[in-house]
Amino acid sequence: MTVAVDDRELAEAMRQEREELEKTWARPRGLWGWFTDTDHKAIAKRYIFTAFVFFLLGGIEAALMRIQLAFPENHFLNPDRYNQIFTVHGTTMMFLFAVPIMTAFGIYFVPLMIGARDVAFPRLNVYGYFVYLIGGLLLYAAFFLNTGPDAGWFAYVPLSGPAYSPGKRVDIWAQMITFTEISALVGAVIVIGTAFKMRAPGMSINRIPLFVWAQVVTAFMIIFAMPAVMLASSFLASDRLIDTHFFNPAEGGDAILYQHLFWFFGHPEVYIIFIPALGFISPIIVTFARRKIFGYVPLVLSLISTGFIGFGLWVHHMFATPIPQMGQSFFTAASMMIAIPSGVQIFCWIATLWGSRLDIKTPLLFVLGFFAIFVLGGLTGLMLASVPLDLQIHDTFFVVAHLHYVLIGGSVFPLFGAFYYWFPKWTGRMLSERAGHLNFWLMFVGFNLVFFPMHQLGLNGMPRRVYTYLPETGWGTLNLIASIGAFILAAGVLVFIVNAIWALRAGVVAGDNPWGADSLEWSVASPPPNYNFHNLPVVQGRYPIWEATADAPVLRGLSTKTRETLVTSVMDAQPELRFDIPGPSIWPFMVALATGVTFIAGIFTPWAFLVGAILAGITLTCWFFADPNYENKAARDTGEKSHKVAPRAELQPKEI
Amino acid sequence: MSKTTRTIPRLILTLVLALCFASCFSSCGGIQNAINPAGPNAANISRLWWLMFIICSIVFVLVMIAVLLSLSKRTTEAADRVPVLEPSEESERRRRNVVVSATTITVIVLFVFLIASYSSGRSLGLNDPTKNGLSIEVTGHQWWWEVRYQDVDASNIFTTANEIHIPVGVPVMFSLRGADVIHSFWVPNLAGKKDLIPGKINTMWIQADKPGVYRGQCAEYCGFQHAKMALWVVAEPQEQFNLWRQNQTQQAVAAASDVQKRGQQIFFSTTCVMCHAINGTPAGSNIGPNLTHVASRHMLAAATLVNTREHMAQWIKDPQTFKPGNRMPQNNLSDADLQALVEYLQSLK
Amino acid sequence: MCEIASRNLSTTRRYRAPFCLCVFLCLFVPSCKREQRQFSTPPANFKSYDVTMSDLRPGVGGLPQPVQNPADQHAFDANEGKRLFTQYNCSGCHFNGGGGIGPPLMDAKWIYGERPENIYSTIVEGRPNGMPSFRQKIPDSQVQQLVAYVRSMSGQLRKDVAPTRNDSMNARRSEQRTERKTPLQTTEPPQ
Amino acid sequence: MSTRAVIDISKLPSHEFDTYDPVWWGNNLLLAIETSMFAILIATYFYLRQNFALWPPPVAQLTATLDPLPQLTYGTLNTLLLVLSCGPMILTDMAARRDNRGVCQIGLVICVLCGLGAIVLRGFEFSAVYFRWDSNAYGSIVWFMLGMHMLHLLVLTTESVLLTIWIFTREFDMKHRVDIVTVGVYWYWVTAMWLLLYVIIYFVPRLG
Repeated sequence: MTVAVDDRELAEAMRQEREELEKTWARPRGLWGWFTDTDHKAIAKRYIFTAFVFFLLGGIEAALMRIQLAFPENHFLNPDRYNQIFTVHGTTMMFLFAVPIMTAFGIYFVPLMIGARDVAFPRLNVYGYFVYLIGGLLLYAAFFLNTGPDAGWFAYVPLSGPAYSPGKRVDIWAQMITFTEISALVGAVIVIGTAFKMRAPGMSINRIPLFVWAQVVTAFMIIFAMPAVMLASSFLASDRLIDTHFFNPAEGGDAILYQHLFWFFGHPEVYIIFIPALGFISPIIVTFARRKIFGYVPLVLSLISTGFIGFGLWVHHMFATPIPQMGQSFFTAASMMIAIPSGVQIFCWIATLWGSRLDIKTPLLFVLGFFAIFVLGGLTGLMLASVPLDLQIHDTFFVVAHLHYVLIGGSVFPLFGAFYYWFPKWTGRMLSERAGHLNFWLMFVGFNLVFFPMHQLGLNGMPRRVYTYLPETGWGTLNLIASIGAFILAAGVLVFIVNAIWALRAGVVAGDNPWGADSLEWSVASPPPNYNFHNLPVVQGRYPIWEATADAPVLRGLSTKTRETLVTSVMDAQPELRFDIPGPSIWPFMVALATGVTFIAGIFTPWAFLVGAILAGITLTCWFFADPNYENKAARDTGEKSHKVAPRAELQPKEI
Repeated sequence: MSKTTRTIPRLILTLVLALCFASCFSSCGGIQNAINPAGPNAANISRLWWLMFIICSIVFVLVMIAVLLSLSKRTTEAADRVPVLEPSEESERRRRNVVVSATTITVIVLFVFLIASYSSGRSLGLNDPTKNGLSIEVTGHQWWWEVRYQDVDASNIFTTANEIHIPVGVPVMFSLRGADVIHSFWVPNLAGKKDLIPGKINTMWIQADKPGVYRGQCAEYCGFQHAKMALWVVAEPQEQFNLWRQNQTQQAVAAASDVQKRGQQIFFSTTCVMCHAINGTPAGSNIGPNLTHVASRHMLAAATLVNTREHMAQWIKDPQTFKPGNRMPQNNLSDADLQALVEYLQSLK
Repeated sequence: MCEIASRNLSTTRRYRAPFCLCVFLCLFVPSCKREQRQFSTPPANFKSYDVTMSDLRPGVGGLPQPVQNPADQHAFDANEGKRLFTQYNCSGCHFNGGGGIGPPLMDAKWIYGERPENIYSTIVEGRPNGMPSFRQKIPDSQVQQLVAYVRSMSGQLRKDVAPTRNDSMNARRSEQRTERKTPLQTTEPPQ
Repeated sequence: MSTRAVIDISKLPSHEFDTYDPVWWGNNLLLAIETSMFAILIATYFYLRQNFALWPPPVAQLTATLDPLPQLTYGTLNTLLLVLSCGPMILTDMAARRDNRGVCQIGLVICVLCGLGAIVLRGFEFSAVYFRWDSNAYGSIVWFMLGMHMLHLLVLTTESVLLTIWIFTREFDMKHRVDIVTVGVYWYWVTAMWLLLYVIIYFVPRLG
């Protein structure tokens, strides 16, 4: 049924509501605010900023390595320093850059794309960020104090064990793992909770944006993969600190056990980094092809199946250890099978581009770059999946080339596309297109110059993780080419930074929806208001903006006086609850601090965990008793009559 | 700008293709090269490589062409002014057919790869060489290779380091073990790699079809000198090998000249004797490489220095400048002593 | 524009907290000494000729100034000492610290003094009743590493420097977990 | 004049039990994480077992032949206690749904006591394992399993204590009734996990 509403009265009431919302969702300011703010957009921006800083640091380390390897017998770095650098590089890129920045995009856009006011657990979100920050700072503080881990980013025992890695270097690594994976797990819980329970009415499971699907699949992979590395790293830490024997062959331990544990996490990790990037590609393609995606269902299914198969192929990192013939065949098959869902997605995207009138802006350009690089990386992946061939190219520069093709091609290029695509939404300003194209071409050419020759180097017998090589090996030329490429790639990143800084100050002001895109985040102002949506949207199709009709039903009755958002059912998004979202609080930060103290002190004495448990207990108690609903109750009682506009039209949710 | 955009896919294509071809042309020759096989194992694998390389290149080119063609229609008007495209039913059906067939082709290709890889994997396992006598035990140390030639006759068992001689055309059994951390035994021209893991024994067989020198290198990161932990495999005709082996089983030659005697005396009175063994003398420590026939080796310091007097002298005096972090300490001997020591060691043919 | 300005403001704020944390973390500065990996021979700051056979001297004169063993500060050196202890077969007599032919090294009793220079001279000069002299056989740098390790066996080193268990049968608690025993001088000859 | 259909949600509740409430989802997702953790831990247990001829390894004692099998007493007591403690928890759970504050208070107090009891018993269980964590891989993994589960006992008990304090001191509002039900889920999960670990730690060695 419908109701008549006078326009002027409506406008007036709207203005009042907006003021109330502004007041209710106001963010704490200043340094205090930095520690207490729970706004998902603010936290996501911090995540992205921090992760990007780590990306730059990791890049600098890469540059140092390329300088060292540019010439045979180069004395730029000594092995000790070099080993620390490549370990910290890998660790940074995997744990401090790739995973967090992908989670960050989820934290920023999942609520906006599904029409929620905030994530499901905002305070947990704050906690996650600070734990991550502490982990990162720990690693780099240690690194600058010559205590950087030096056993490789997967820290194989026995080399990383007590007997062969004296000092605290590897312990730092193990604890850093603990921190980052706590934050990743927390992020995963938040994303799933939000995407399952807070979707706008009408956004039934078959209307969820592909971006959100990708984030959900990733979150589930994190939930099932991360515990393995948590165990691996804590086994390692306890072997080193309190003489347990998990990895000591003489006492019944096993070095291969570590590799199983690590890669059971480590391989899904690759997809944890890569699947969110697939989530960036779909919306970019849809927007610039100006048509609905081809094969929504196949795309979703391939995402999910990738998530499942991703757990079935960790052993292909261990073929040389070796593995029995039977096992080999199974894991070869699994490793090749995963090419099918990836293939399906590529084909669907090409089919979407096919025959539509394209406006090739920078985001789309990066997606095209993704096609070229990622497809090549995927094909070399097939080679690595084959046991005999793997025995030759495993642990060589061929693998280095492959993994950078897959991760940079599969994740970083889409990521930069995403930067260009969503920058207007974050800041309200456009990045320069011309600089964007320059950025892309520098990165694309530079990237291929660095990494393509490495395939060749690997076949020519250059093992990975060597701090230098003899002139007689004849690897000099290709290495020099790679090193030159590295600096072109770096120049590309530099262009991006300049572009971003310039755009922040003087970029063209973007409207709400500069690309004419289809998903809900573009229906609000850029940057979005603290409460995201004035009226929570009601979704009428898979492409909410494109398919919105003039007489779309409006949602009324949420209190504007308290931080209320709508909770809907998992499958068909029927309104269920008016859920109170907790507001700003210092306690998540305090708990993060307690966690940090515990694990950092735990490097030196096991007693730290006793003290830490007490600290955490105290802070958590405060977190629990500083309950938002308590303060909110009073407000809500008066809040009921805040809807002048909405005459109580008893329209059942199911009717939409 | 639209001009750049039109050229994108072509550029992508040309660039990557150029690099592909560069790769397959420049990938022949080299004494440490996976696709320059000198034995059945490596040959088998490199056949598999070429099969996969060619098929993958074709797939890659096809996908790139598809992308290129999909970019044919282009607009420059502001995106939000272009109406959202509503593709017709049958155009969608055409797309569906294309995608389905492409996927089917993918599956078929994957099966080809699976079968190819499985069959060559099988043949690697075949040809059980145990009936042939020669079996070599390789132990990985930080950062050198201990090589022990097994034999039914105990008097023929001998130990050397960083240089393996094998007869041409005969499969040789290797048993691999790690002394401290995980290393990986890899001689690309002859076979794929296999790890040396503490507390485990891995076995593999290697056969060289043409005589020659093949360089191998540790392929699993193992610490400071992972980069310079190399070894030589010298494949030679059977009789030549027998001679070499005959010599290796002998005790070290006694010091003849006075200088050599002085050198030997220095060897025993300084740090050398703590770590190195010379069969036929009291020196019996196995911490470092066995030096009984050190002069007969082509290389020093895990195949990183050519075995000349100068190198040996420099190496003994200050190993840490050549290989920082390796386990051999610096020795400040007087030049005379050093020369005498080198004289003695070089006499150990 | 003003809203940009405010963002810049918040950006500067954003830096503040990480900065504070950095400062906090820089309290670990001593760690850099602990982590040093010294490859080329360090200037040995004590040599065999300036150490006495033992501290046991009648009241004439005070005790000599104790000498710092550089290896005592470096986890890497202590660990190298542990490796050399096994590889040079010190266990042959001392049975990884438990003592047998030679006196035990993990207890509080010191026949010839527990200070670095004492142990140094014990290794270099040798001692009566069986301890051979390793003069010139073991370079000074390695002797220092051995000294550091021997002292760690009775918990004389910092906990975060002393080695932890190695990948063999665990004969005893690792050096890192042995509590410090206050050394006591004894003249009792080894059995 | 513009006309729009209106969905009025002002009548909706702000908390509901089970799958309605995001808290329930958050809690169960965390449990999913911990479940996979325990699964991998158990896998590790069996992986390490392959390296031993005898599990647990025999004790090299010249004097007497000691039985290295973990003693059943405390473990069994603990199992019984945890299983029984589910009774009051279920009552509390139902009472919370029925908005019956009194029963909730009594039930929670009993549960807290059971939790504390379980923690104490766990302390003895460590001594019931013949080997220490630093004796061999067997000791390491068993201590680790016991420890991980003990961690959950601690968290669980703390959580229940907090809830108890709340419903005694503050009002018995919907949110905290939902919390009680959620803690119930956690409680059952911890018990279930323990039953699994109990069988593995105490009977796998006996079955050989």
